[in-house]
Amino acid sequence: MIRKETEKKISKDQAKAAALISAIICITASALAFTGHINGWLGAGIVVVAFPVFVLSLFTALRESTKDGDYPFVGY
Amino acid sequence: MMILLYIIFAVIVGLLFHGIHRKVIARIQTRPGPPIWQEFLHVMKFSFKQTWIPKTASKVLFVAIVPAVIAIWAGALYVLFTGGSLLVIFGVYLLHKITEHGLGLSSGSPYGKLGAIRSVLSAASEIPLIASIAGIYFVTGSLMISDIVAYQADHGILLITALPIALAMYVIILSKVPYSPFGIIEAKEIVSGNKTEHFGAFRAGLEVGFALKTFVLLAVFVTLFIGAMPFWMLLIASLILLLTMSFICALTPMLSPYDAVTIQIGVIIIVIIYMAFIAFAGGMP
Amino acid sequence: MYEAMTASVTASMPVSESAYGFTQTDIEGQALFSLPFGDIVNFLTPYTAVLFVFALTFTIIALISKPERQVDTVMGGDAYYTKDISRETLRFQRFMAIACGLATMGGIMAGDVFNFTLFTAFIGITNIGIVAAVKNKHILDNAFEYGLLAMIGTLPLFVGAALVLATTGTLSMWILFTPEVAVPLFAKLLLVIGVIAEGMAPVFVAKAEITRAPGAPYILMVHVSSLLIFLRVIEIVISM
Amino acid sequence: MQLIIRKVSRILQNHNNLTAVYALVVIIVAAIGLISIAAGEITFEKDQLYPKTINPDSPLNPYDRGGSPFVPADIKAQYPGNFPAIGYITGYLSPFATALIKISPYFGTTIVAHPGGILDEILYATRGLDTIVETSILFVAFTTAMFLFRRDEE
Repeated sequence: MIRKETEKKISKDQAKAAALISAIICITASALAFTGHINGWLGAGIVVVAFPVFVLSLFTALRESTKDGDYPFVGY
Repeated sequence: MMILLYIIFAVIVGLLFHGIHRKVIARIQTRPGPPIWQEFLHVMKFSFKQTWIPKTASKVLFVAIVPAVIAIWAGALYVLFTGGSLLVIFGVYLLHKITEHGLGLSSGSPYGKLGAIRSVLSAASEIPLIASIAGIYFVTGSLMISDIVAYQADHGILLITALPIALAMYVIILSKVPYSPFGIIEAKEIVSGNKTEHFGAFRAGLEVGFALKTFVLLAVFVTLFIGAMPFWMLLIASLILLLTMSFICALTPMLSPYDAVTIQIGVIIIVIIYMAFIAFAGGMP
Repeated sequence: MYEAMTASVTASMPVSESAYGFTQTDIEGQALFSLPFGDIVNFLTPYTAVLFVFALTFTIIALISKPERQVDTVMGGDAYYTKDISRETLRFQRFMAIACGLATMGGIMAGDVFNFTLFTAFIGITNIGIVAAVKNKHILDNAFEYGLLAMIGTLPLFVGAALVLATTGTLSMWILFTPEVAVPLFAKLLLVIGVIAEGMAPVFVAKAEITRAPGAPYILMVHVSSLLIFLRVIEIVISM
Repeated sequence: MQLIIRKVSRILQNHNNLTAVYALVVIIVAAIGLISIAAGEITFEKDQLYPKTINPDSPLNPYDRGGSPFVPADIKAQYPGNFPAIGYITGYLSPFATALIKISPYFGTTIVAHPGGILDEILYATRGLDTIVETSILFVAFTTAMFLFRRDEE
């Protein structure tokens, strides 16, 4: 596919912030559910929604570079 | 229960299972095969790569489908460990089908489209699924996983007493394992099928979701048909189940799309005959 | 007298959940929530709540997502071109997809067998609407077969609901789900095959071909609605 | 074995056979139904929720519901608790209408002005949501027909 040059990109900092926030939400919700402050299913619901956000934003934050010309795995 | 820890643990184990699966297949085919942590490397590799959305894609759908995959299986994991309703887990199995369609359709790529079309075709596998759920309800009188586990403690394990239902469930899970003979949606002639255009962080996210899926499906089978057991036993039993599937995957060619559907319909007929038989024989032996 | 009547209307409106038959079943656990529309009392259990959230999510995606542009390669060359959907078709498909999503949510929440069959027929009609907007002979051929099937399917569907009423005397799932009421197997089978025809083809052949149509978020609603309504009818049939 | 599978899948993959395959399924189910009627498993329940008396002499048969104007009708309901004034035109109000009644003394003037308002009048027959869904089905079907018709004109 052709890359759209004018695409707005999520910066690494934004991705890092999103990963951090969703991680905190996940940990808080599961801890609260574990200690019985909120219902188990409510905690699970929050984790189920926040965990995918955490995974995706973490992986987006991990990416090597936002610039072109860096293909670390081309060739073997 | 620390739901988050369970999810992370399940992701790690699921990725490891995928790696073991590949290794076993390779050894059966007398290839050296990748190391068993290969799938971790895959996830890392994909997350280090550049990520963007294809210009032709339906953007919201393209992105939203990836968290949907992870979310539904994380929810299924929670339901499994709290002994909730079996119907929810297999609802999730069918919702996974929708995400498969969405993955393929969203990009506009012809390969993805072909994968999605095959995914719609292979939705016939939900018919043996429903037959086996109805069969389990027929035998145990409940669909709550905790009740089914309690039933097995009293009446012996279902793997022996209700073998055809277990067989149907086995085919269902087999059709979702990588390299399966029923895995028509990711056959090599259509590149990676519906995953073709999801690269970079999206693909890494998908791998995480699929790892969860493998873990949940194997654990569901073990819990349903063998019963309650300590956690480490559950892991070992899942691994053994996976190894039997690895043998099948290594030794069978991929079926042509419609033949896969026909075989799955054949399985449902076996289950229906079995259920009619026990209905006429007056309950369980 | 009229004042007394309106006063009684306003006073006794909130009906407590215990007014209805079941609160806990062996199949899907505790009923979470009920919404009375007269005799039709809609409800959500954990199971249907999951389905409802999923249907809602995909309806919202259909609402805000733009369709993809399907890529066609030209055989024998390097060229490829993308298909665009015209504005009118897009608006119509989006309208139908959202109607389909609403019908799905209604079907998931339905607490009454006849109401459920109505929503299922609604889904069948919207599905045909989504596909009918596409200009492609192959897809329209399949949509035609699919439409025929949906029309045939309404017969077993409504006969099933009628049989449930005739053999049990009621249509409310709150009563049908209690163990005292026995629904004949025939009525259940009719409901299931009716939904199979409305929502999805027996072996998916027409539906798989329909998937070739452009407009991913809307085509996806066809699958979302049919699979969710199938999940719902399975729950109804097992519970009855 | 393999040949049988091939043969079956060749039939299943042709979309022109779709209605035939489905008709076969319907026939099988109908056969099960006939057997279960013969076996006496399907019996008519005498205690119907919505009883109906048919007067064959009435010119309105079978739609003759009986009753006389300006008198509360004799209506049966599954959940009489939902119908504080059953038999009257305002026998049942939708949840939205109930909420409006509580905040406004002028609800009567808006009774046809919001979706559900006019249907509240129909709802004395206890199954109003069905009416809404039925009209929506018709509406959607007409929309499809209209769209296709107008596209042909282009």
